[in-house]
Amino acid sequence: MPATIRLQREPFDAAAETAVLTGGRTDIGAVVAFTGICRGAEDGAPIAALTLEHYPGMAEAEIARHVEEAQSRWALLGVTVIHRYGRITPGEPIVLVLAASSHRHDAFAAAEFLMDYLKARAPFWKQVEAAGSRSWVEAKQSDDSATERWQDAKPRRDAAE
Amino acid sequence: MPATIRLQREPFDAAAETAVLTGGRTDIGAVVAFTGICRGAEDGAPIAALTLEHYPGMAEAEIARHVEEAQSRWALLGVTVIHRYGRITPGEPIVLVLAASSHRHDAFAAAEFLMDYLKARAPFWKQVEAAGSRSWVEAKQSDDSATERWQDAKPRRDAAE
Amino acid sequence: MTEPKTQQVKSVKLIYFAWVRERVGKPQEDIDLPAGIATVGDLMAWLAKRGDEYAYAFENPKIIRAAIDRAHVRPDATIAGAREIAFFPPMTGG
Amino acid sequence: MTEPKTQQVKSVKLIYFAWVRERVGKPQEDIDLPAGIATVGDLMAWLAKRGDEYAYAFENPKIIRAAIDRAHVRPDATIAGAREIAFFPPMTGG
Repeated sequence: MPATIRLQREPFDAAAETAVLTGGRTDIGAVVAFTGICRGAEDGAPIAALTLEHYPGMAEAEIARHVEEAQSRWALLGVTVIHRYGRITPGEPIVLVLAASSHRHDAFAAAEFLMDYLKARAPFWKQVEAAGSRSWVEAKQSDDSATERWQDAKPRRDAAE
Repeated sequence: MPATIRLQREPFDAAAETAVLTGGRTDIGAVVAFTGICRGAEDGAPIAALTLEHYPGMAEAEIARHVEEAQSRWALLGVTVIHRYGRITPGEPIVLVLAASSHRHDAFAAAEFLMDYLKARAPFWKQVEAAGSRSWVEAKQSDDSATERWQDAKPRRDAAE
Repeated sequence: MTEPKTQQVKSVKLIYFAWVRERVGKPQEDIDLPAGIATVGDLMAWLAKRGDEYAYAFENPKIIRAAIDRAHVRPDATIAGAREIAFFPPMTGG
Repeated sequence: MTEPKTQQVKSVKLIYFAWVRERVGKPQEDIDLPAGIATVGDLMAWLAKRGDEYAYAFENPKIIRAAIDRAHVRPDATIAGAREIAFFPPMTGG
């Protein structure tokens, strides 16, 4: 199953990535695309930008591990994960997850699983730039909880298609 | 909250629709885009095309009702639903659901809820054209089950953000 | 003292979709509802007796869905006041 | 008959990210691991005694995450055989 994993400074083109994933194929019935976008405020205070730091080598490996996990849990026909690093201003995209399947439930579940894991396990750190000062974004307990819910969940392949 | 609901014969441009939904805004942190695509085979047998019939007037009203339901359940910042009718060949898109929110869980839940309802409740009927013959697609019990799971679910706004 | 009952002839638009439409042989029609037809289920039973094409379309009313004035209803829904009643197979959109 | 123990000096690469990197004041360094440091937790306790910047970085080891050779590990993970050990705050990607 084709999987594209990329870390890059540059913005990405979700439509072009979707075309790469689905082009020339007639077995895909469902594509879920998640785009994470830099918001203009963090906890109510306006921000100028986010700077994303990452652990080169480990970030790719962690994402690849979770893509394989998703492939083993759901009947996927294609996965793309693109995560940006560097300085990103409000309104710009940060992360793209595409999951393609014959049927919608597998595509939805895989995309949400991958996003939950990216949030809690992929080695990226966000620094907020606001009014001339910089501060690190604190991890949310809710992101850990979101990850935990997948650990006991039985594979959804058995669920309604 | 802006909602776009459209029924049309023509293909749609998911990227352009996403740009309309998010353009110039910095409050949106997550966009989930679901695209349903015409597959080249139905139950293992190759098909030439699908023809979608719909109930004009009722289809729009049913979709609008469920968009309102989604808006009341989750903190959405924008919703788009586009459903095609007429003749659609394998590889072509059939349906697009976009859900935008500050946070990913609301966007994922709303998009999946809307797709489950479109499958089971929106008045569309698919006819398969294969090897010169035509037949109507039978509804799947699993699509009714997928809809039922939302009926007892408590609103996810209370869940981890 | 009983008043003579006036015959209530009520006209309603029927619409058919997918294989219900194909079997009936027309997409829609206006009919005069006879007395004694109270529910959607009654209407399907009455329609089934109107001819072979209707008998075929409504031979298994349990699998036919209905809408009154563009909202889904169950077979026991009353049709009083309805202007448009639609019959169709289970939906297969999305 | 006991053999004399040879001193095992093992070099390992340490990498720091986000505010751990800022507090330590460098992105990475190679260190010679002293004897008696068996786990990631031991290593953090030892690092915290290397100077004010390390004491600051590791003042609350419970909130610091670690990876050995690019895989997440818990504080009780053994560091035997590690070539690269990274310390960082909880992740905030996605």
